[in-house]
Amino acid sequence: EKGLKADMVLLPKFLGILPFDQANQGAEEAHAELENTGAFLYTGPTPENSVAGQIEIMTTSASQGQAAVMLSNNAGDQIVPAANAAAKAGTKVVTWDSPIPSAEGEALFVAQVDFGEIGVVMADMAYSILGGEGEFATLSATPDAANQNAWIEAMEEALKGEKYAKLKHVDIVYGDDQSEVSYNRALALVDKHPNMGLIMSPTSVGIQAAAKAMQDEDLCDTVKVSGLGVPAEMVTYTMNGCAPEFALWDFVDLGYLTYYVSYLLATDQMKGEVGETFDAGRMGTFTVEKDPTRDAGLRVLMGPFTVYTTENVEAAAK
Amino acid sequence: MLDKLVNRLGTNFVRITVLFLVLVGIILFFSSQIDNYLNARLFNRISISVAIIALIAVGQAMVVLTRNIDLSLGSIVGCVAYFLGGILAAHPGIPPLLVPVIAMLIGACFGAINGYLVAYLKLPAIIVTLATLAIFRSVLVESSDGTSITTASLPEWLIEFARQNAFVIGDFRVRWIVVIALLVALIAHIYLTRFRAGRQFFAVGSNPDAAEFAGINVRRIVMQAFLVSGALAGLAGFIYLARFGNITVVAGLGLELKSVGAVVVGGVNIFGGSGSIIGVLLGATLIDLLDTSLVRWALVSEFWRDAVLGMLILLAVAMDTFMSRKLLMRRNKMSDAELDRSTATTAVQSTRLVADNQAKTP
Amino acid sequence: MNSNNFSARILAHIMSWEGFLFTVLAVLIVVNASASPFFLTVSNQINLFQLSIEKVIVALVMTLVIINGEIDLSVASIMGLAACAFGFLFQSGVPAGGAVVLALLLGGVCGAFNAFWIAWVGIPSLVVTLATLIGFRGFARVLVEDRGITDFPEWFDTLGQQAILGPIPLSMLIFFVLIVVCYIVLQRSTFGRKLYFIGSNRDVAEYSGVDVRRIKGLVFVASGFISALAGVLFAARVGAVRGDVALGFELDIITIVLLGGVSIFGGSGSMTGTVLSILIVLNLRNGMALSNFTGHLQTGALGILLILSVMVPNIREAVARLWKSFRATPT
Amino acid sequence: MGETVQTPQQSAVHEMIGKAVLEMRGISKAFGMTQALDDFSIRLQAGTIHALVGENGAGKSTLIKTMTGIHQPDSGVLLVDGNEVAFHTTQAAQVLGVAAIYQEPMVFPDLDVAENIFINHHDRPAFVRWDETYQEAEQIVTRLGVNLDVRRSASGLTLAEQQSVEIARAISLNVRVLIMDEPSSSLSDHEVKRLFGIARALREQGVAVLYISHRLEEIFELADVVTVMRDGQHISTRVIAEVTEDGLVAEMVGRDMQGKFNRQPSVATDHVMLKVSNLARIGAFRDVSFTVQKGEIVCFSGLVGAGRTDVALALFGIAPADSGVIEIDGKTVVINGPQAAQKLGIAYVSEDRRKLGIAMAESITTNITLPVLERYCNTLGLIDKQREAADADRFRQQLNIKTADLDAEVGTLSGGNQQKVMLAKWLNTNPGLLIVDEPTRGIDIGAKAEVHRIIRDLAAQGVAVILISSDLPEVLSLADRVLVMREGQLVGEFTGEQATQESVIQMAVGTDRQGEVA
Ligand SMILES: Nc1ncnc2c1ncn2[C@@H]1O[C@H](COP(=O)(O)OP(=O)(O)OP(=O)(O)O)[C@@H](O)[C@H]1O
Ligand SMILES: Nc1ncnc2c1ncn2[C@@H]1O[C@H](COP(=O)(O)OP(=O)(O)OP(=O)(O)O)[C@@H](O)[C@H]1O
Ligand SMILES: [Mg+2]
Ligand SMILES: [Mg+2]
Repeated sequence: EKGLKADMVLLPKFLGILPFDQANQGAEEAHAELENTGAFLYTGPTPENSVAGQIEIMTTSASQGQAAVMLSNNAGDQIVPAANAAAKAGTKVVTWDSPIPSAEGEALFVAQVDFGEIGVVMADMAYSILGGEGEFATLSATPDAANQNAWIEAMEEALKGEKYAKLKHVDIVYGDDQSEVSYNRALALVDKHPNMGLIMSPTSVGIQAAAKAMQDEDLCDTVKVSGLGVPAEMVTYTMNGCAPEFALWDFVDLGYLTYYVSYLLATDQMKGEVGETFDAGRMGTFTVEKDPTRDAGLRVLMGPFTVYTTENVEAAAK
Repeated sequence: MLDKLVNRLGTNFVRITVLFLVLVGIILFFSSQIDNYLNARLFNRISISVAIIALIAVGQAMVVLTRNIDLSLGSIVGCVAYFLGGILAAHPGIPPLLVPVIAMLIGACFGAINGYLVAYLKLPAIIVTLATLAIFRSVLVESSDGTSITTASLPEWLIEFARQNAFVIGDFRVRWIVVIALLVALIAHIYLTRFRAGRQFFAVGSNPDAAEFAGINVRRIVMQAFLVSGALAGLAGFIYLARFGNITVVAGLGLELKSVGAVVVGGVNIFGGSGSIIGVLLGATLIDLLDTSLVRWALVSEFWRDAVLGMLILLAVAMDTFMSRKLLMRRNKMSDAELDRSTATTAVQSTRLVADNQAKTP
Repeated sequence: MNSNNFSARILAHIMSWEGFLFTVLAVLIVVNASASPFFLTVSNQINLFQLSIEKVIVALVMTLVIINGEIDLSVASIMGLAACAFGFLFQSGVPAGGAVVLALLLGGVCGAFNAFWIAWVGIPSLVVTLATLIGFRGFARVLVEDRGITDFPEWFDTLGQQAILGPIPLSMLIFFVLIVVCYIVLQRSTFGRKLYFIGSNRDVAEYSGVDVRRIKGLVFVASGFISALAGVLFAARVGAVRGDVALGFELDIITIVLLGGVSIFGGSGSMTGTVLSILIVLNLRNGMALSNFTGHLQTGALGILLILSVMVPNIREAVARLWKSFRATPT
Repeated sequence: MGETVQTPQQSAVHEMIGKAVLEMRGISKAFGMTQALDDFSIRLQAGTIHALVGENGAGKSTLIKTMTGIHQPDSGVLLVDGNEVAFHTTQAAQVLGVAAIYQEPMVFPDLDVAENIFINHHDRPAFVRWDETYQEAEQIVTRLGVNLDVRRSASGLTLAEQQSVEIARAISLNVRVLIMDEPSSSLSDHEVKRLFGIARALREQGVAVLYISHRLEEIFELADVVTVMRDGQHISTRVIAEVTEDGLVAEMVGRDMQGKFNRQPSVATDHVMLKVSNLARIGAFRDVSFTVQKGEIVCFSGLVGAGRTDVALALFGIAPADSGVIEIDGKTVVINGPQAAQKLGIAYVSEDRRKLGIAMAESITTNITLPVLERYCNTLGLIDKQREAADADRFRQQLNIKTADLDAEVGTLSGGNQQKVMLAKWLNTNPGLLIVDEPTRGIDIGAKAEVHRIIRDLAAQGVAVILISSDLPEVLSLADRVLVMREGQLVGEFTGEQATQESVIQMAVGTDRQGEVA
């Protein structure tokens, strides 16, 4: 049912990077579509103050009596007390992109894709790029980035499989989601592992910086780059062969779906229980399920996964 | 003999030699730890990654020499990189040679704001730039509303420029970026050592009151310092844009502390009045070398890097302090106590004099 | 004439640093109260403190450090290290109580480490603490690597999150007690007096038989210890630790102190100033957050306020000049 | 008595010397409550040495700071060559050839001596040629007759050495008006003589010299014209021939001073307070042995840089000796720091007021109580501010420190009053052995006499006093014994009666340097 009133907040890890901006577009779209008479607010902390900032915004949202907070959690379990307080105050906390590990205080988690699946996809991309055999290393965001850690773990899990026996995951370094650090780390990896054929970077900043670095050093034919990236940022490198394959889900859709779920929860049109199904506008019907990737917590699985190559990247970049 | 030499070439020479020795020591150490470490590739890597921080550090040094500090540099680099990117995306047609000029102009504008507040309104630099660090960054974020500059949107020549070599000797590739940085450093060095106007930077930092009394235009000098550091940050922003292509609002975050680090490790007195550009270059190189080498060092895990880095920086500074003290003592034939006396005196005096100025201003 | 003098005195009062801060604070509170219905609620007033309680606690000791003519950039890293040390010890089986004690001690040790290089070796504190800013954070990272540690005992989380005295939680209580302690130390004790003298002229203090090294040392140990305390309180408040606990807090903390009118060159400043500026910062942040101005807008506003505050003398001068000319012109 | 007293002789002077290079008319300047300058007028003529005298706080330094653009006057006009000018910066003054040597030496510790001299010479090319710079610096320094390595960095120069650098800077500019604010205060006799030589030379070149000093004998030796000021007001301007010392003093203090420098009988007891044997510190002094009795005043005389301060610093534990024995009250003691020294009842009044003496930014009271703070603690261990204030006030009266407010920053006091505050601070420790280093440097006759009185009283109370002074009349009037140092060694000893200016200087300079003195 449309047109009900629910003030809602979309709270990304921090402001200023493309994926979150796209999620905002999706949410805006849903906001208009659902004719929510309440206010919709896209607000976030500064990158250097992300954790404290998210906690602060969560807390103030509670005292403001917001109906729902849509959180891409960057604070790990440090957000739990604030989230619990919000829940107690009647604010629905819906996480997207990155969940609350312990799931405490969280109504449910809108998962872009199955985290286990991400691991497999990354392993597969490595497999195909390296031709089934060779060394590769990972360039992650910060050591504390919960979902990057989860995905890398999932990937290593996947790598145990027969198929990947000849793939060697030699190293993990962190680029702190900053261009220059990631760039230098990528080069350091090249020097450190002369036989490395691929840098896998499950973060949009990292993959782009790594690709740029390989390109600038004319290493693209010896060291490929792959991981999770935004087509608009990666298109050049995919076309010139530095990053032949990379994957991502659609952040606009993620924002859209998240808004839908949150709206339904906030307006009590949905309880948020296992097995509950609901209909999310243009994206069709979804089911609430128990989150298999965490000990506790519910999730709505969005999917699917798009793997971008020379074929489809240009279209997506538009 | 040594005394004569030291005496002739002065404190800076002492500092620089010491730093250089430390640097060599580190290189030797790592080449014993990491196989195929000491080669042209190392040079290429370090030279490029130092280029940006070196530019900023030179600017920072100019400011610190006048007993001020510029903590807003990181934000300036970010702003320039971002806005320049925006401009280029909008008007790809701008003649390449004009672009760095524009960058420096934008940077200089930011510098002018700091300079005006510090030099003419006599506000303490550390407070002003701490504030502008935040203000400039928020200007960037608010004006960008979260969107980022992507490589695709930039003119081809810019991306190319970042990877063009000025010249190549064997495996040693010298990028234009590096040449620019070195040129800037050279100019700054000559200006500071050979021109009276440059020497007055030292005078002002050494004893502002005396500078005032001696008829030096302190305000102009301080203003100059901030303009230069702003402009150089702008240039750095240009290179940053060319090099990393994709610019988010976090661009340049933390560069201010890095630059201060390079400057102090480079033996510039944080209370102003003494230091040298060569030292600053060495300082910047030293930190960058440590950082990258530690990533490659198998013995320390990823998680140990910063711990080791911090301690090594401290050691480098400590060694520098010790050795230059000893050499200084031989030079002035002073006893330890006396040296402490004179050095301590000047250091304290410097801070106090400034404090006095603050008191006198109203 | 008489009335002129009177209003002139009022003016002078408003234009003193504390006066300025106080006026700003008053205005802020009024604006906030009228802007948001939630502002004056007890829970919000508590939140207002709780959300940055660790920062403001450290700001109190930082005041001593800066008056002493030094600076400590490593406080946030010590907070992080202490929190992580606590988490690490707890995870490796040390009972939480013991872990807390050890973490605090570690903080003291970090402070002593800074003190050694600064007071005994004689390297400028800006340089030393810049290095330990990196180093201590690094050790925090070594301890927890990429893990997040949580599930602390009930009592620990409760101490951090529940009220223990009326509506007031432990950390706030500590904060208030510390204000009193620091005030007495600074304004009334010989230690504080010597602090000021070292800050305004180290040599004179030394020639007057003040044990400069000892006092500088003590100040940094205190700074380390309190930072550690703040770090542990943070862990208790958020019920979890990670390598990035309190990352980048140092600038906020220093900003608060400087806004309070403590001279960065040492020798002058007061506890009153710092407390006022703490209240201003907290109210500003909270007020802006309630009106949905978050992130950079907040820090930007703080930046502007900081510049304004150091312009007080200039402003006063200008106003005084206006005043003169105004009185000079016969009406 | 606001404006100039126009005596016929004086106008004669003007005829004789010609028109004013620099003139001030009705200048007033106030700092908050204190009216530093009050409708003050003065004319400086080319080729004249014009002396300016007045008590501490009379406004002398303020006057010259307004002449050189550091302070702007509240009212009044400034004329150069008869044209009205306003100096908003010191450059402006320099461009018109007005340069000054300030009371507190102002050098750049990080630059070497040569640069300190040439740092702001706009007539020189913008591009620095080092060898040239050093050569010219050498020339100037030798012209001054001081031996200073021009390549040496200015940090660690003694006050005197700093002073020389400043003079060099001033004369290296082609000045038309040179102002010297108590230049001799940190110089020892034969250096003062050199300074006079320079001043006279400049006069021959037609420079107008304004010379400020508290040492009247210098005025009479050097000056052509003398202006007296009091409380910021102009009292009189006369040709030197027409004034007498007592007359000047009377005008300065507004009353006539009796019995200044006449010796008093020694009150020394035979109880040895301090016994030093073979004290030495490498690079500073060696085999220094002497004793000081309770109630005795022992003066250390010698040239600047002779090592007197270093001996004092060794006794006070700042820069402890490498070898030798120190006995206090017959007990051998180790003094490794000021705290230790204080416990033994030793007090050291530094020669370097601004750097080492008192904290300019702190209040008078707190400065006075600093060394003995613990004494003011109440039962709670907190400072009892009333008791502090009471003591501070006691010293204000005892030493008559000129200030309205004891909580004012010491920095706002005039040089002389600052000196008194520093003295008060150490008297407050009730020392058994008082070491005073150049205690009357830069303080006026009245204050000087008071300081001397205080020192005598202390001696009378049985305090052992070591007085380091470059002011011979002072030494001769106070000393029970005079010890002379040269190049870090004790070279001789006189009893107070034996000692004469000549004999002491002879010994201080050493035969090899006699040539220069004469
Ligand atoms: N910066 C200042 N702020 C406030 N008061 C000042 C300042 N400078 C000087 N004064 C006051 O002005 C008066 C004149 O001081 P000034 O230094 O000119 O005296 P002086 O004649 O040079 O004394 P001395 O012979 O001791 O140097 C003194 O009462 C002093 O307290
Ligand atoms: N304040 C100071 N700072 C640094 N070095 C000093 C200082 N005072 C003295 N020295 C050093 O000690 C040496 C001896 O000077 P000292 O002051 O002991 O002689 P002095 O006879 O006391 O001369 P003065 O008349 O200056 O007191 C000087 O050559 C100088 O190098
Ligand atoms: Mg004076
Ligand atoms: Mg001396």
